Amino acid sequence: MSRSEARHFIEDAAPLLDGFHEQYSVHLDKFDGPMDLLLHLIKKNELDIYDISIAVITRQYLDYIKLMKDLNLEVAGDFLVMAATLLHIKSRQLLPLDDQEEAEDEEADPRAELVRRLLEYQQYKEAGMVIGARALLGREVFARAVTEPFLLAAQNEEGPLEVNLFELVDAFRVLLIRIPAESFHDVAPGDSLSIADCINEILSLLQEKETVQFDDLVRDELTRERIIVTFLALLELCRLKLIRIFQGNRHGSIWFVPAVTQTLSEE
Amino acid sequence: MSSTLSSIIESIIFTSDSAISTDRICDLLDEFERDEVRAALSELAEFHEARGGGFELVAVAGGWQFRTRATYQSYVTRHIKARSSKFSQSALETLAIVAYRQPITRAEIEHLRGVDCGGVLKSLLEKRVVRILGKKDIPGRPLIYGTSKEFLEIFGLKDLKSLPTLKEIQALDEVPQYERQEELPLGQTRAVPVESDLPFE
Amino acid sequence: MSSTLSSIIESIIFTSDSAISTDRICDLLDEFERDEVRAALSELAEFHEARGGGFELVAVAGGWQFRTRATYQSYVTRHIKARSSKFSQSALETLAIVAYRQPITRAEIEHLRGVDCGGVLKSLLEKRVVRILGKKDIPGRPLIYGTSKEFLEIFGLKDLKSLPTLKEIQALDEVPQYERQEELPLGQTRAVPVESDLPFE
Repeated sequence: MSRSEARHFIEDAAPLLDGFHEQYSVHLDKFDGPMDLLLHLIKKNELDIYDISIAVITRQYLDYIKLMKDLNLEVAGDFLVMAATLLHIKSRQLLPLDDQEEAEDEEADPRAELVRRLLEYQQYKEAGMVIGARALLGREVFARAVTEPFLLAAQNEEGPLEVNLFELVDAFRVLLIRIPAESFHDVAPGDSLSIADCINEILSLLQEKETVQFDDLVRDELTRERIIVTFLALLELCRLKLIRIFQGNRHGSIWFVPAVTQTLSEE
Repeated sequence: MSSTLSSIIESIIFTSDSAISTDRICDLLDEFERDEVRAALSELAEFHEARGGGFELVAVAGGWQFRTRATYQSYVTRHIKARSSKFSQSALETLAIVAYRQPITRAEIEHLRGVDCGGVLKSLLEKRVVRILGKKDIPGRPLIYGTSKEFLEIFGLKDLKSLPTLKEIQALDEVPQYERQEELPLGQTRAVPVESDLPFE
Repeated sequence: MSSTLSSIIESIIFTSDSAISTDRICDLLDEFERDEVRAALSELAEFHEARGGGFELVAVAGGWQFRTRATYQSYVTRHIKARSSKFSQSALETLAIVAYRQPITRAEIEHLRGVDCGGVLKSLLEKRVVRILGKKDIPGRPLIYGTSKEFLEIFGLKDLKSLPTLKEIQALDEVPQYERQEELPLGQTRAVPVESDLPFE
């Protein structure tokens, strides 16, 4: 059972549980591992992180794991490792150290290592929140998708930095996903489109414009047949070296430039 | 500063598909003095800052890039999709550890976080914000990880030094971060008072 | 013209990867009057014209687009031409095969990739990431390929041993194995009330 399923389960089955969970809504998925849970328990009990009451923390920690078990949640091994660590620290606290040992070892407090880890973890947890709150490129801020005809020409000369076939096929795949499912089984009407017609159409478009976008070619008639025929026509044109294909950025628009007229106009 | 030089620089940055470094611009424009180029660059950044248009010139990942201002996010995303730069809490935590502690092994990350991090690390590698730096010279030769140039670009950092120090972050944390959670159910089961509950303290 | 509106419009045109029509901009910004948007657009174009920077806002077929001024295109072209060429997918794939399976012949690479690799291999040789190690002692004496010192430098690797193995990458998906436990030790005492549930209290 996943954690979100578990939450539903808790909400649905609350009355059936022995009255002990029912008034509380459980958000088990809030804990990002045992360290996160421990930090929460420390905060909740208003404990001093440098002087944790291992007994309190251990008991509540184990209660929590027990609750997860009661709810049939899969308890991740990491949580059990921490449980063992806590129990180990607790058992060490029970054993009195002799004076000599205590004097020799400043780290005699069995909690020291755990506290160090907790403090360090807390730092990175907060650092994560701080960097996550920045304005991220592609989320809050955006760069320019550079597509200018003269740049495409410049790339031409430098050597092919053309879109590779995979990206072309991927754009094709994405287009196919966009097409409504029902048109899949449509029987083609009498006047079906031929690849030759499509090639002529593309070539005449390229005489008017210096660049053409793949989307422009299929925009008016977004059917599976149209896209497949257009795609095949493009592959054929590419093979004949009549057009060159570019992509501004990954998943950006795909552009076509006439391969011949481009060089003529450069001269 | 010649205004032509600043326009030339502007056109180069404008058509660059990722951040372009000052050194690189200087190399491209070798007919100009480096100092001239540098001066023109900072004046350009100031100009765009003062103008307050839809985009600005930012110093990021060791270079320069034009970017939209965060203020206009909601408008820009009406016509282009925000790329899935979604980072979960555990991804951010792991990324922070890699950023501050690099080079670092998976085992070290897991020791710090107390949980398995394979999946998170893989997705950070796929997002290209984390990269494999090589292998550590210890038995088993585990892979070591660090952050990438994309990390700086995506998080809008000039360089790794411009990450807030952990001390600064701690200072920010006057407000407790734990209020997200209403109440844990287990706390309620305590029948006896805490004081008498704990024989060993 | 509100300067905010013009900045919003600017951010939209800036991020569009093809020319964007006035109608489309009006549709996106339906909280503004069409006339306002139109006015802001022409003022924007005038502003960039008057400023004379490295780029301008032009009305091309189908709409508005920021473009580098023709005057500066020769500078930009320097940058584009000198730009470190990126690896294409097929180049990366071929390079990976050479790196992990070296020494390897072209026929073996082609058998793995299922396509002709002559062109890709040639460009990898030109980029000096792949080198010819010698000739294989089989009929036809085909050339055998391996990676170069430059390959290690590009990927920041100390030696070939530092190349992460496929297994190591796959290991990221695996959760470390803990012994499967039927019952938690703490659960065993579940017959007694929760309060006295824990062995050490």
